Amino acid sequence: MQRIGVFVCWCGSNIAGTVDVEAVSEALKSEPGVVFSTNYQYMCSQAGQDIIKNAIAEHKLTGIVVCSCSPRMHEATFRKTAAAAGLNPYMVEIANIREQCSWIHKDMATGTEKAIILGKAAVAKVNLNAPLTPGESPVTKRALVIGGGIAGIQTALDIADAGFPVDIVETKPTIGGKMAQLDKTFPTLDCAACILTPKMVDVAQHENIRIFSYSEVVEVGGFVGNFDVKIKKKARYVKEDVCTGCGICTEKCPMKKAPNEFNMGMDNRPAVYIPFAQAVPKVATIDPNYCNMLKNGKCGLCAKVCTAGAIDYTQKDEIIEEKYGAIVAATGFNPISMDKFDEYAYNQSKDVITSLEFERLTNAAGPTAGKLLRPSDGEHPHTIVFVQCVGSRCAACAEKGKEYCSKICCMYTAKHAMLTRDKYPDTDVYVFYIDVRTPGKSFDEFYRRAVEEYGVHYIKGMVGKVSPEGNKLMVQASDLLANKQLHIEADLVVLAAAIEPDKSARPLATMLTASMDTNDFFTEAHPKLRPVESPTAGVFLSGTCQGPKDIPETVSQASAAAAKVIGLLAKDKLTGNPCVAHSDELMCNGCSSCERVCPYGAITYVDKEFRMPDRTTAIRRVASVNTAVCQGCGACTVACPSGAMDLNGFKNAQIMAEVDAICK
Amino acid sequence: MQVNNGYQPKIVAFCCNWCSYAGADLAGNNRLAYPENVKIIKVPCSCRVNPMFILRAFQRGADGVILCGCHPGDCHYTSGNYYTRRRMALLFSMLNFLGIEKERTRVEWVSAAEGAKFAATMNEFCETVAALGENKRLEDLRCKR
Amino acid sequence: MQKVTSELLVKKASELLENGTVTRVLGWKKGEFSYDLTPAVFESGEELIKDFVFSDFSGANFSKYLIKETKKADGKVLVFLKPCDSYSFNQLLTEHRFDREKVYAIGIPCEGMADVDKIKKNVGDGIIDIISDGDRIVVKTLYDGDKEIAADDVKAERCIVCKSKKCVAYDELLGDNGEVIDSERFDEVEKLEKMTDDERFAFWQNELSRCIRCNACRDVCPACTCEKCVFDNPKSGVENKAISDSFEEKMFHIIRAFHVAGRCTDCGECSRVCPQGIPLHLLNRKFIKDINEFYGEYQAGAEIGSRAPLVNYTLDDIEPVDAVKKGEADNA
Amino acid sequence: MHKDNNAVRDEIIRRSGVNPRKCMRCGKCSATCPAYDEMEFHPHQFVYMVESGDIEPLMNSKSLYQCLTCFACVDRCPRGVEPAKLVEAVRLEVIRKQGANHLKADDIPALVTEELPQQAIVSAFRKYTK
Repeated sequence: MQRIGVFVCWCGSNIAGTVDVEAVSEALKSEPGVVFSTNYQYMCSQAGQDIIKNAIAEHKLTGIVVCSCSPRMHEATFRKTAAAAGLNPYMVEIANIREQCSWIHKDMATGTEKAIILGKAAVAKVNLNAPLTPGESPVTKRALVIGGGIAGIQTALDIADAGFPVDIVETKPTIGGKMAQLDKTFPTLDCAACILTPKMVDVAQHENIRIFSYSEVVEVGGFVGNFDVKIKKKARYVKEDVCTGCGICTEKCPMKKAPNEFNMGMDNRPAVYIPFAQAVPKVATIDPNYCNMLKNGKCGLCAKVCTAGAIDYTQKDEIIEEKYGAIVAATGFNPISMDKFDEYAYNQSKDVITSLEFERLTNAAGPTAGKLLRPSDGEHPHTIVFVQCVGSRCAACAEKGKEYCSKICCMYTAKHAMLTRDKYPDTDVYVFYIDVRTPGKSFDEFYRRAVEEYGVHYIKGMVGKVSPEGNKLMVQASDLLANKQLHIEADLVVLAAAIEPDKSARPLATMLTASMDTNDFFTEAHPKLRPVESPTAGVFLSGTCQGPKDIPETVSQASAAAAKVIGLLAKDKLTGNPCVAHSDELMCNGCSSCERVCPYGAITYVDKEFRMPDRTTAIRRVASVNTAVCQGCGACTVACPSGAMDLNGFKNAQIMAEVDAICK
Repeated sequence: MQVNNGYQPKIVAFCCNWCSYAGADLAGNNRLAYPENVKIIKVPCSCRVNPMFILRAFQRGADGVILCGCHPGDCHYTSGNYYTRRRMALLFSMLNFLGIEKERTRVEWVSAAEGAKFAATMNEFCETVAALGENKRLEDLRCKR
Repeated sequence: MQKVTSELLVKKASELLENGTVTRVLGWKKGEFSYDLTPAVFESGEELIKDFVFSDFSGANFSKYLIKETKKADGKVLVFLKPCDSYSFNQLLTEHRFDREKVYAIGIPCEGMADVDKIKKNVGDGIIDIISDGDRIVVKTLYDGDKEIAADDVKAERCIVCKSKKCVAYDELLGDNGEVIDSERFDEVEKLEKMTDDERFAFWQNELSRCIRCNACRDVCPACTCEKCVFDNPKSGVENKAISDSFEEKMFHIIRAFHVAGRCTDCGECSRVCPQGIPLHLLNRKFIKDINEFYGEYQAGAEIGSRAPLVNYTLDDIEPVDAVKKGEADNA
Repeated sequence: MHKDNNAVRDEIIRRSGVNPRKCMRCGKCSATCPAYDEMEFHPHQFVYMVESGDIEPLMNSKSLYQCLTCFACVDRCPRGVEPAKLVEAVRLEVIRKQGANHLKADDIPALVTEELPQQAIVSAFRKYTK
């Protein structure tokens, strides 16, 4: 039996004005378990807290009920008071007789009666309370960043600068991501490589950062503070620690017909390659799909020319196991496939290109060495049509496009148009838009400059059809403001393709038990207040894997995610919320219902041996709650048909005791 | 609130800790009155409410039970209230199938900012239940005085 | 009259026992009368020949028995699954309730089961034997000699509105597999929905007041497989083993139906075993009907591993207030 | 808004099954229309005019019959608005206004002759009973 103390607060006249506090403390005296009951002017004051502390000591209280303001106000205060007096803080319950009673009722009799009932309910609950101790788990002080684009780079650098080791896992042979492929960046037009590559070098040289390039995460176990991750380092057939990146192998390789991914397939690269000059790590990789030596054992030239002896045709995929305290998803985006957009003739004409291809065409390190030339015949285009919202804001067909706005296209199209007019003033540039969306610092000014200073023709309307005729592209479009249909003879058509999350994001989310929206973007723990965290504890979000965003936004989010990671890794131990779910193994059916409703993936199943009533033993599958991951929502308790799952602090019996007290 | 012959409906309101309980606090802060018949039980999330609690309330003499949670999409635990919505849609439909007046049970989404909505909802729910009269169809006579 | 005969099943089972594929056979065992069959475990060909029966009275669904039987000893258990049993079988696998490796399942076609209570109502007491003969049934009685009735007239309700003739789980299938049937099983629920609250209350008050809390419905139900039922568990707070108030019978049946909602395959065993003839399956069917209407067609057990509607959601599910109103609109 | 025309608008929306509010005014329908130059009111205007209840001018315009029903606009609309179906619905409105053409099921038996292909009856029925 509990020994309960009841403390009724007057809150000056806030409560005492409409509740007879004396009557309340008197009435609660006779409730089961109550051994002491009093009232005081300000229970939360030092003097009030002393009354509580003294009573705990004097009456050997095992539980207390404070009839006062909302628990949202002072529950923490009174829990601390109890703890200071040696009582488990979770033996404290608050009866909210201010917000729920004295403040809304004008009549003293009514208020008093209700306050007594609320007090009784709290007493009934405390009678069933049990001391709770928050679980503690150690924190592995290392972070994993999945994705080595600008988001992953920034996050890794910030965490590493704070003194924690970070590993970056990147599927490509080099970090750098999409930003490395860009030419200039809006709205300042500085060159992407000039601002990105120094950061890449910082990453390479940082003592706290390890890069696993050409690698992928294949398994994630554990939980916040204690993730166990398996990383597959794919065989690149080149010893990473030996290769000097001199590039002789790439020059000598006789197989030069592999499409160059870095240039969007617009030119070819050798079978052994370094994606681009500033790649990090600057190490060659052999593409097993094109290498003659790996395919049929005939060649071996690269091994012969490599003075460092870095080539190793026998290399195998390698699995690395590592422990991490926090994981950051920074898997980025890709432009969507243009295959379903027959109307733009993307698959029919080489001169219909996506914006990312256009970036490569204007990039000094690109296939044309920065000269804007048509992919089909290498001629300089004189009329260029840019089409915005290709596949963005497309609600009609989920297979074709995306319902959301891709956010970055308006600005990069303005950039492309402006740069084209700047370099080639003899070019006519048309931009077809539905809306021009430029919310951002100096963004609208930038777009207006493209129109006003550079003479880009912005036309409100959409392109309906592109048909190749000879070496021209006939563009049929609408001009909504002039109410005309336009027919433009273009040399080049550039499609602002919608962006979508990288395909690796969904399987990764499954491994991380992190949730995703229908578009495969990671969901945030809270869309407004916790935008860089996943609902799964210890998993953080950086960059476009969470939603479309431009570089400045990506970098801010990357740093924000890093700050959250640093906050986590700075702790030696994680203290959990003790109000977590708990499964009674004897009653558990192992049916998986609880696991399926758990938003945090906190429930796993173990096979355990049990003694059966007939003295035999049997192995049964039972649920096990990871208290470090459980957030205590209680969804599992209702999903569980046998009632094996219960929630500490809000046990079935406690809630029913409150119900009973209220309905009496 | 008193309806004819001193009959006072008993209302149990389950409120989630993050939105609706805070909404109720806000109603209090703004001194928005609602009937004293309404007694609130705090739960971490509306999805903590087991149908057994609801039946228990009726058994012990409640005349109406209302569940309040965060608006769909705003759940502190991301998806708890979506489960609540399904469970309660099915439970309430079943109770009605057994002939229990559907007005006695309710789910309302009340955010932490909707103090006025909380008070208005409670006023209206209380009136509705009072108009139905005493809960006879799910009563346990032993629990009645 | 069933298309597969006892003899065929006995032969099949004996073979499997003999060649060591299985060590035990779950089957229907002859009782005092030929029509009161009991579930039993057979361990030899002799036992099978002596007592195994498959007839119009082999209604019992053995899926649930597998939970305990597979744990008892090593070696496989042979189970015969009628189409509706096979759904329960899958549902239990979805819930990881037994080890599939320890079961050898033979799917058998079912022509529908006879309802002994209907026969009794038709013929009266003193039935000593019932013989199926094509679409006729010959009832031998103590007092009135032989009586003949049409098989269709005494078919079990659940078989009249049979939802599927398709075995969805088996290692081996005897005969051809049937199809899922677009049945009229919700008609009765609809009829009740169309009543007023008062009428429905009166209907259920009348039905449920007969409940004697024998727990037969729970004990036979292949979805009620909890290690410990909340109603038997003093810790659950709702423990209650006998009924002393009309509230409790409602509480028991509502909670039972809710606990199996989305998991109930509508096998109809609850109503079959109810000694008081309470149409308990209507409660389960109401949930199934609601689930179909609110969240899209869902048949528990149709496939292993499917996500039950109550442990699932969509962002735009129906609101509870509209769910209750929906019934009302349909009435209008 | 043309309040008086709300009834006509609602009827056209109902008949076509098209929700013109889904239109985001991108103009791709007009960009894609092969009969654009023949039209007084272009596909995007058509959608907008139906949405705002401005239907009278559409009914009186020759544009109504310039639409080839090629469904290019339906195919390419990013929002699934289906302008061609609206055109068809307005055409029907014109036909209905003429009165006599409305076909009832009861009228059919009298029309059936040996020579009349059944398909003709079906398509006439489909057209005049929407």
